[in-house]
Amino acid sequence: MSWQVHLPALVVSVPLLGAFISIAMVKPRLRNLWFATILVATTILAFLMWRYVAINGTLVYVMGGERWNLTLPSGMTLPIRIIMEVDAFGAFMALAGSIATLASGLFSVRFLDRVNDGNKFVALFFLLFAGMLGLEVTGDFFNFFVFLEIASVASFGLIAFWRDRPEAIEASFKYAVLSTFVALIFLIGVGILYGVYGTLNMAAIAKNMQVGFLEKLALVLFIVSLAMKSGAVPLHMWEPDAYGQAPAGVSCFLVVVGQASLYGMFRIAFSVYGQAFEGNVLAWVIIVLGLLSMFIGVIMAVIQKEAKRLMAYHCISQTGYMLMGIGLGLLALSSSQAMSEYGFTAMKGGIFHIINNAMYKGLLFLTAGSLFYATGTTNLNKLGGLARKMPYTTFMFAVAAAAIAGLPPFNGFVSKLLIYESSFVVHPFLAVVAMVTSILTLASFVKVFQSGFLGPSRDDLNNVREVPLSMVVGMMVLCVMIISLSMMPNWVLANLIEPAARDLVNQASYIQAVMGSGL
Amino acid sequence: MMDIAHIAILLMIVISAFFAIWFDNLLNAVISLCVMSLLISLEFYILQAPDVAIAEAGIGAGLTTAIYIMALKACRSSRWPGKGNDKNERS
Amino acid sequence: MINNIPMLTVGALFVIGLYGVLFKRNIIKIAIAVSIIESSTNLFLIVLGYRTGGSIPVYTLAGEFKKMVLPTPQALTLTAIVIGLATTALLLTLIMLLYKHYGTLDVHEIRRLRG
Amino acid sequence: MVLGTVYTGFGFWNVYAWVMFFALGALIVLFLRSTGRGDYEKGTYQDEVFYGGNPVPQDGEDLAVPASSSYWGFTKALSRFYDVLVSMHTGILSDYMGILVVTVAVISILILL
Repeated sequence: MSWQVHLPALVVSVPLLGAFISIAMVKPRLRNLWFATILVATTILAFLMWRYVAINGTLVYVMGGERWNLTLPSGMTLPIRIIMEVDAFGAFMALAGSIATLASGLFSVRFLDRVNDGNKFVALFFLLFAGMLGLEVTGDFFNFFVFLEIASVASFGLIAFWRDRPEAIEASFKYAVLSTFVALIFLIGVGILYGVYGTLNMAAIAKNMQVGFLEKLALVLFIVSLAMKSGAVPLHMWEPDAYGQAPAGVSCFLVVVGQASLYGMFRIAFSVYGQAFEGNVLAWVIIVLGLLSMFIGVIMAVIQKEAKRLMAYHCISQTGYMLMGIGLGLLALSSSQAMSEYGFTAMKGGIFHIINNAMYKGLLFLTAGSLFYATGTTNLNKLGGLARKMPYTTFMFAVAAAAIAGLPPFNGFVSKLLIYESSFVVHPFLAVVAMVTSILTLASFVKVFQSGFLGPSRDDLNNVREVPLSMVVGMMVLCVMIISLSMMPNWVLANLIEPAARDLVNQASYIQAVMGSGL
Repeated sequence: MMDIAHIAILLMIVISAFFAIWFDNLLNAVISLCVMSLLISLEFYILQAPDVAIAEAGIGAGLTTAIYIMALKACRSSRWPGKGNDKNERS
Repeated sequence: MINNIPMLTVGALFVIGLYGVLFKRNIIKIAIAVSIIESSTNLFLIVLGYRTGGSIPVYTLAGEFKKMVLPTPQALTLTAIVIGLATTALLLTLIMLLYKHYGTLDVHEIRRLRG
Repeated sequence: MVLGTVYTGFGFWNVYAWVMFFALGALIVLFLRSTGRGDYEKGTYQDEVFYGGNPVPQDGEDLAVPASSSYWGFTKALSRFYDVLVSMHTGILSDYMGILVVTVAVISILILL
């Protein structure tokens, strides 16, 4: 048995270790070193986990034991232990999430010099990292709830990190109340499933799933709570507040944390319920949530004046693409013909969009952060003519904006193309909404580019200069990722996206990996 | 007999929760919440969960109430200087 | 019949808490309402694991009883109580900071972020 | 040219064709630029901004179009729609909770029935 089977536990425990030790770090330089080391180490672990899963198939890890179940003398087996289950989709999410986190962490290193309690920032950051990765590797409902709460509590702290700004506190408070309520709803759903099946193991529940009234009720609670956590319209109201007020590095990070909730939603919809849930209602609910998120998110973004708030609204609309893409896959789940006709393409688009969004949305938040670092404001009315003073930032912004708007050579275009063409088969209206959203996205980023970077230089911004090197490196990580995703769409689709989509669709293999042929 | 006590406790839980929301005086509301937590821990004991009952009595009734009261005190006295410290200023 | 009364209590607590979150204007009251919903969830989990006539799920204490209540929901509830304490403490910290900045506890006046 | 080609099941798309297209465009731009006038000199009257014959403001702030003015016509035309949307985002926590509860109700009606 190679050490690599312990990877699911390691990716969660290394950031947790980082969190608890970073509180004790006295010297800022040492702390920064520790911060970067743990970030890089976790990213490498996530990469190794992805590679292991790609080679050896679904990885099941049992906490504190060899086997996940207990056989009683009477011959009955009970699933009792805490398990972690990583299939290609989970590993893919963890990889995408940790790359974006690495970039936002590197970006935040210099930001830490400006604050007094940087240790707390680092600790919360790692706690959020551990929570996010935990969501993506766990195979157990209650653990999912615990990691959801770890991530929530850490993100309340990070959003309110500038605690002398009233708006930051306000945003954090609103998010805290909504998120606590939603987590309790999720817990009630877990309780209902436990009451019916007597187990918390996702695969064991999926194996015995008979969809009745109680299971549907639990499903509603799961869908609503995770849709709220990922910021789908009409539950998105906290998101522009929170993303707009958090420190820029954290906003970039919160994007991937939101996607982890999205991961949970798809995991529950596909792997736990799957084909046991008859009818298309669930798929259409997810698709309509996606449509609403896309359109309302972008239409609100056009009129924003604050750069980060505008980007936060875009985050909502990009979430809509993922919901729609994977919702279309869910729609096609019950018939293999529809799956090969449009479902699988739509899912590839949706999953590709997840990694694309993590990269370019993260990069956009980081450029907004460097605007804030350099000028002290992100209000677009007060900016202008920065292209000559901040050439690197301008270049990164242009790349990210072109990618998010889906301009051809960039990666955003590929995933959007896959979604357009497959949604057109289902109903042309879906494709039209997706395209209009894309156009409005371009329009609003042209606005940011025009008023932030172009135009004559202003007197009050005369002594602005380019941000420090570590911030540029943080942005560069994401920029290189965007360009390589754009230049190698084949490789990415074949090696990253397709295994993930296949594992998500294939409910039987998810159950098989844990349960074997037993029970 | 046991059943009647059980039902009485459940009823009192609901009533104290109602009062926790209904009281306008925040201190009374917090004390009502504390009573509710204590009764819930008693209910946990009746439902054969003594360890959870201890945790609920200690954390739910004790610590949480303490935090609430600290928050109430802080909200009465801490304001930015210059804005006045009178608690009757707001309602 | 008697077994359903705890469930009804759970429902009543949830509704009371929901009413508080939706219609109370004081943010400390909203925090109290969230706490009530939390308690209702904890009670729900414990009631879920209860079996009529069951005994404490500790082997040495069970005595000659044949039936035990389910131990897993109790473990879950312990975790949930601790998580609840953490979120309540954070909520109250945020409320204190909000009061410091805004000088009010009225949720209708804490709305600088909109649109 | 299989490399970089994405088949969507309905058509295909090639990234390198586009990159070459852009490179070609860039070459044409460079060519056009090279045919420009050679007698341009920095620091002379040729550098001056033409501002409709008016005196040019010193600070760029007076020249720039503020972000809140961009897409003015678009927002004006859709102002009724925008009024509804903006008034949805009240900033009041209770309203957000209300929307959450209503969403739970709507989705449970859809899924349970």
